[in-house]
Amino acid sequence: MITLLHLSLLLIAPILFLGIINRVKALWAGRRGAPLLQAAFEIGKLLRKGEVISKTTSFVFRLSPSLQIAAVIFAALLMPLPGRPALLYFPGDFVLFAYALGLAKFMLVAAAMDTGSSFEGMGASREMTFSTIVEPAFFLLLGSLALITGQTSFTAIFALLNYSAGYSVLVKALCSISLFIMLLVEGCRVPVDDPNTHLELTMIHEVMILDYSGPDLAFILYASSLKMVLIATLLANVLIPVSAGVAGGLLLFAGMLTLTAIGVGLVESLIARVRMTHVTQFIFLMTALAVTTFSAVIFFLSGGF
Amino acid sequence: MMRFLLFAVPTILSLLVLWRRDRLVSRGALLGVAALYLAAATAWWTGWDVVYLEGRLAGYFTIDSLALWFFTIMTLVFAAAAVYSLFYLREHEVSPQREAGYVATMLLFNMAMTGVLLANHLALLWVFVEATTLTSALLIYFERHKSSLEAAWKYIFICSIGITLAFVGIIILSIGSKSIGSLFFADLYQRAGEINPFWLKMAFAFMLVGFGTKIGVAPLHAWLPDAHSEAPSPVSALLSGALLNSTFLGLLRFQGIMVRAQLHQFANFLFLVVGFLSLLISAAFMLKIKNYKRMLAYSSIENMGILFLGSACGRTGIYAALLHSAAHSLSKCSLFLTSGNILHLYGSKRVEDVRGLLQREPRTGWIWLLSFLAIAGLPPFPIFLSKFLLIMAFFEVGMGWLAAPFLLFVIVLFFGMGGAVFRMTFGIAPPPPPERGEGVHLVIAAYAPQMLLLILLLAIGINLPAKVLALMQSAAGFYSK
Amino acid sequence: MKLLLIGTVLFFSGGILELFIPRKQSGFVSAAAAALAQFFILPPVFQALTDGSTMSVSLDFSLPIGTAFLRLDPLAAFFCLIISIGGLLASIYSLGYMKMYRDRPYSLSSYYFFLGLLFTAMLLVTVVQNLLLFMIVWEIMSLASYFLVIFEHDKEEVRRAGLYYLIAMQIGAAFLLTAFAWAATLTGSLDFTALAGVLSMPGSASTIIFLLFFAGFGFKAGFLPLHTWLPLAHPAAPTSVSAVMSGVMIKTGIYGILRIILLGGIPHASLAYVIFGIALLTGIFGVMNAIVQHDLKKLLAYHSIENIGIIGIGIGLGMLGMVYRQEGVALCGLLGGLLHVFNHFSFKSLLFYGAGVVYAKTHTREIDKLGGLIHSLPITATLFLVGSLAISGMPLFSGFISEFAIYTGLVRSLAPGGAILNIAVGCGLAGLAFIGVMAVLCFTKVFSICFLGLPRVPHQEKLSEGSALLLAPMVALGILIVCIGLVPLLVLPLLKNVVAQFVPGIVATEWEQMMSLFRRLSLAMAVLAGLIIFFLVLRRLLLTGKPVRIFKTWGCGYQVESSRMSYTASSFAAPFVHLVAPFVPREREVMPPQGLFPQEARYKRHYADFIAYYMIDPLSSLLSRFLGLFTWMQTGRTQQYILYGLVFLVMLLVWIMLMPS
Amino acid sequence: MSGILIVLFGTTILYICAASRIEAFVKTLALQGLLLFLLIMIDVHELNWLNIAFLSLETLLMKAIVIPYFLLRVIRRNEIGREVAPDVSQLYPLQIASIIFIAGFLMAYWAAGTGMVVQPLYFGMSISVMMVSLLLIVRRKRIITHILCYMTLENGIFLLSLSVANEMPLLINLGVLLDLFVAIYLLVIFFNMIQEMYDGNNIDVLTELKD
Repeated sequence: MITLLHLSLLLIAPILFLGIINRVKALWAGRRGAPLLQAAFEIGKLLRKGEVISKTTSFVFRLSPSLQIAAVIFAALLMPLPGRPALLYFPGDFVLFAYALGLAKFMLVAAAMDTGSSFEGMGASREMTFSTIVEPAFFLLLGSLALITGQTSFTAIFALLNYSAGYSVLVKALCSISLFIMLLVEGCRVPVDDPNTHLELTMIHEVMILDYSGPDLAFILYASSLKMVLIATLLANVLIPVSAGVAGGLLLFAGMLTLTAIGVGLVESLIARVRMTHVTQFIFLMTALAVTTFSAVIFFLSGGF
Repeated sequence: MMRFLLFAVPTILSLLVLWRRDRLVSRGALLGVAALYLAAATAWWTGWDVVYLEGRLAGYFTIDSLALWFFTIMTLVFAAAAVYSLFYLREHEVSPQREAGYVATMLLFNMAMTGVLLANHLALLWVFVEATTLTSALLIYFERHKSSLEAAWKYIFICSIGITLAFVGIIILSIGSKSIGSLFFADLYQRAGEINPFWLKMAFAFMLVGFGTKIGVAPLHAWLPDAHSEAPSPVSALLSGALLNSTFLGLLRFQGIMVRAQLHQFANFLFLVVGFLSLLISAAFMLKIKNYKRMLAYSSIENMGILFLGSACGRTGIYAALLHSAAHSLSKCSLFLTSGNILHLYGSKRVEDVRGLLQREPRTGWIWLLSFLAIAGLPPFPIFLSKFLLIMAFFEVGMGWLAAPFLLFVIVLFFGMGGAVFRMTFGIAPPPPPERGEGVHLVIAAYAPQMLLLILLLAIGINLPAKVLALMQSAAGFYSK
Repeated sequence: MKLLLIGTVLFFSGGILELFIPRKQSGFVSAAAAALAQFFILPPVFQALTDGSTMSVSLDFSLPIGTAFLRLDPLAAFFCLIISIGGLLASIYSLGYMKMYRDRPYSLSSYYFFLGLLFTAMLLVTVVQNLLLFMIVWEIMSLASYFLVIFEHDKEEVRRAGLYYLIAMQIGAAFLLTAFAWAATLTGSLDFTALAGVLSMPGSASTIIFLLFFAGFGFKAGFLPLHTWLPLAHPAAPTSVSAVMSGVMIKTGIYGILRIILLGGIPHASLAYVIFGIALLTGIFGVMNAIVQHDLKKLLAYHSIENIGIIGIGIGLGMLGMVYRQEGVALCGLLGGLLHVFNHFSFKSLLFYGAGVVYAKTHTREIDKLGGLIHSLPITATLFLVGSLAISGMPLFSGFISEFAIYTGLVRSLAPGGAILNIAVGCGLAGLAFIGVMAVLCFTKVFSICFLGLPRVPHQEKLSEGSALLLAPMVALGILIVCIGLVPLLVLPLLKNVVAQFVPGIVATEWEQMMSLFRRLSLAMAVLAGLIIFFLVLRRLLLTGKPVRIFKTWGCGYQVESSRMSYTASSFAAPFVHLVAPFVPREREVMPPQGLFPQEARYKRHYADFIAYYMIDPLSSLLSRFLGLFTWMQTGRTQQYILYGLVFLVMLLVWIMLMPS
Repeated sequence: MSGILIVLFGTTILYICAASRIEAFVKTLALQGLLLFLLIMIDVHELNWLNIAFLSLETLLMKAIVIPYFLLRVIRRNEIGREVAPDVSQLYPLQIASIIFIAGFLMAYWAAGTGMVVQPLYFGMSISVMMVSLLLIVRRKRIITHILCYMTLENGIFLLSLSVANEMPLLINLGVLLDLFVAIYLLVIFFNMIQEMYDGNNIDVLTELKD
């Protein structure tokens, strides 16, 4: 029962997450904005449609969306909620988490290149370049968490994280900031990318899926927003104390997701998109934070304070 | 008796050959002497109990295990060269008169080398070394080019001066050893303690310079590339495979005196210096080599250097040096003979004129390649073993760091020589030069000797027969005081 | 053990027989011999792997070799397994691949001869336990591979690459020779068992010897900075040979390092860190250079360097575990390293074979001249995709399993205290992630540019798929990769005894824990696979009865679609290369347009190897300049020659005079 | 008495350094032969008459008469007049030679200190004569001169060998004979082959082979 709740929470979240972000942006811009479930309507519509497929493409193009959504949902299975173990956990599962997302990315890029369009190639190469910076930082973050807690699986790490010593406040702060940056990068939001730009030259994620339509597009839309939700969930896991208990935990979790969504929306409304050449610096910010976190942890553990 | 034959038969036969001037006689004599020497070697191998006969040296010529070792090498090389000479003489349409001269000189040269090996009297050894110079000079000049004359002149002039200095060394030694009053190695070894060390050092210095010139180690090597590259290929094989070794034996015997006089530190130091100098020089020239016969000559310098290094590093070193001398002579002989084939096929000694040997004449190509691998010390060829033993010897005498420069030079040489050999062997062959039509074919005499030598090398390299081992060990025994 | 030797001899005799077989039928005999050899080699190998027994036989050589022991312990058996299977696949693939050389002036018989010789030598390398004999077979292995590399010997660059390779091998052998000779003088014995005593000696000698060994074997394996021969030799060799060299042969270097560790343990704790660090750098360096390459085989060669780095990370981690007495960590590290040895063999061979098919069909290795091949070579493309996913460590494929094991080890070794260790492990985590994601970048690039999109060169659309002989080995490898990826427990038990040799203290529980972890993992894999299938079915259901139109790619307003406009490999890699520019020295040749009506203009750019560019080349030119200082000597003037002697003599005399007697 | 002769012998080589005419060189060689003969007569006692006869034959007959005579004839026939090196001044060799001589004397007396069994003068002088003649070979350009220098080198060695002539005459005879043989051999090669193959007999023609 509770497991079902857990799963459904994670699976519904993406819809609302998008909704909230857009709503926040609309409000900030002084419009009323689309209903919260707008994403659901769109996806439903797409699922009912047929497809247009480029003639240069191969089976890779057709396979890719299903693989992406499968991989991301699989990653979701590895994700614990505050006070709730993940549906599937074992030592080192975060490696699998990261690599499952990597698989999704591999298929996304391959499909984009399959169309032979130069714009999609552009987006693909940028996507890959950025993730070369994000990935090590992510592993360093989880490494430092594992180092504090002495645990090696998401569930255990987050279960213990909040019992450990006072410095974990600092660690948590650093972690959550860099996770938020990661959210922006992986979700292709401002300031890295602008999901509703119309100039292909500056697009990253959107340009890669230009040739998709129908169910495939639906899969991709859902997968990408679920990916954001997963990172947001990590954020929540870092911040929310376990002591809240199961029900409280879940409530706090929902609140936390909403807050993150609002944050994203605010960032999109307040900050301008960075120039493509400066994006890497922005992402390096996350790497720097991760390194700081790790070295701080080591410093503390070897009898710092 | 046999020793007597070894000297008498070549002399008589050479006279006969010069008198008759008939192809058949000459070639018969050549092969006959080769057969005789092989017979002698086998007889000694089988009959003799190979022990180091230090005590029993008697008469002016004796065969101890050290001598037997080098004698065997010389015999093999000579036999190979003799067989190859048949091909050489045939292909160069040599007149019967000159052929007779060639054979006669060859026989005398061989006899002289035998004298160097078997002599156990210092002065006698010296006389025979001089004799080898005089006879081999004629052979170097055999082809009657300007260049061969130049090579012969440099060879004979420089080497004669060297030999003369060696004579000074002998005199100084006899000054220092007046109390002994004999130049028999036996006496010198037994009463080495009585020799005045100062004079002994002096004598050694002169000996080193004198014989070193003949052995062709740096910095006394300068004549060697010319002589070895200008001589007819079988002669080059003899010079490089047999002559260098036999002179080296003389120096080795002299070092025996140094060891017994407790002066081996001094001798070893000089040997190391000379050895590394040779490696350095040959490496320097090997990197920009243009002429493949000169390339072989430089590699001889290198290997002589290795012999010196070995004989400077105690028993294991000597052991390595002996093995190396045999391996080097056989492989180098095969290389020089094969270079004769290549010269015949392409009509040029320049490396860049030779291409696609494997394609043009696979047999020659493979022999050339394998002999190179043999000289470069790749397993399973024996030079690999000797190099390993040498490095062990370095470590045994507590100078392991010497392995670093040694291996460095060895690899540089491998690079230089390998580059040349591979570009000659592989690739697509150019059309044969017009003056020699398509009809270039090699008779069996042109590659059978090399093949046999290579098989022999493989046999040694994979599994040294116990007998050979015993001989080497007893030969190395001269070093222990 | 006798069986194994029989199998070894079979490989060789197959090669020998090939020498007497006409050109048209060449190859079948050696393939048959290889197939037959499996029956002799695999049983003892599996026996050794399963019950951890050690078989040995002694051969009596005369001195200086003396008695030589041939031992087949689990470690040797593991590598024998790879070599033997690799041999079979290679000889089958060669059958199909060498067809294209039939009418060219190359000697196929000698090719097969040296192939057989190579495999014989490699098998012997793993079992020989005598210093000198080991060196002999080791050198024979290098030599045989050299002759295979210069198969197309009429090309200048091939010959140069071959010589470079041979020299590199000689330098490596020189290190080993020195180490062996030193050890032999210290112990007076040539048997491997004597090494244990040497390496466990107190004092610096043991450390130096260990480092000598590492350098010697590192040359073969291709660790930084000894790797420079790999990117030269692999493109030069025929693809079937490159596959063998990078899939199988460089692993003998890994074997050597493992053997030394097994024999002598780790003389000094810092060595573990040294190897760990070098391996990390090797991995990052390899993949970083792979990304900038345009030559398909050169790129794969750099990926071999990367994977050697990953293997090295595993081994280094194992060494750390051994040093700090953490059995679990050592277990994970060694397990990951060994498994990655096997995986790299499988997917790298697969990738090279795929590249071989591409080369055989298109006769080019330039990635930017390929494109859209997936339509003409569907099977090859699919298998290449499998290989790419595996080498990028994507879940569901074998590469992930070994990297997962290493990750687990890294995370487990994180422990409070021991700041140095933690820092090292942190670098390891970040570095391994970096390597992994760069590999993804590189292989999305390779696969997409070569096989997807539009053909860049005319008439690449109508190519015929490779022959069955070419595809069979690839299919086999592909199946192997997926099986290991889904059910790692198929192979892991085979590794138990190998690891147990290194960590005798590995208690059953540790191993059981590990296995249960992998059981969970394969369960997860099953879930993932299930999800994928579910969504594929879902998609099909959704699309049934719906219109699916085939139309041209959305050109963002441009109506002409041409391959000239689509992204190239260079442009795909450009943003990343911009990030790492200082580490990839680039060499340009520019020919700007000239005159009022420029006839032609050219711009060519290629990336040099950092190490070769800044380290190897300067050193070698320095050496040759030093040696050049002596080449004035041979002037041809007799007098000068005599002067040398005179000076030498005078110096000697003066020295003797001044020497205190 | 013998000391004077030895010094005289030394001065001859100094003269050779200075002389530039081949004929003068040859005549000096003859003089050296004579001096060596006298030295034997004076110094060598405890030899049987056979050895004495043999040694004197070599020195007096060969070194002092036959070879010089033969040489002079050939030289006159082929008009080999001067040493061809007008650019090379004869000063330096002379100075260097004298320095070598001083070194030789010093060596002799220093060695005398080490209680050795040979007359020091023999040793020092012969060593210096050897060095000087090697030096001359390096300096001079004509092949014929090289051969002549080689013969002076032999004379120097002969001088040294006289110091042990009493102990091992056989060795001495052997050495001298062989050296003479080599000298003649060289001369033959020179006059028969080099002369006819190369027009000039300057050593510089023999520098084709090089790297």
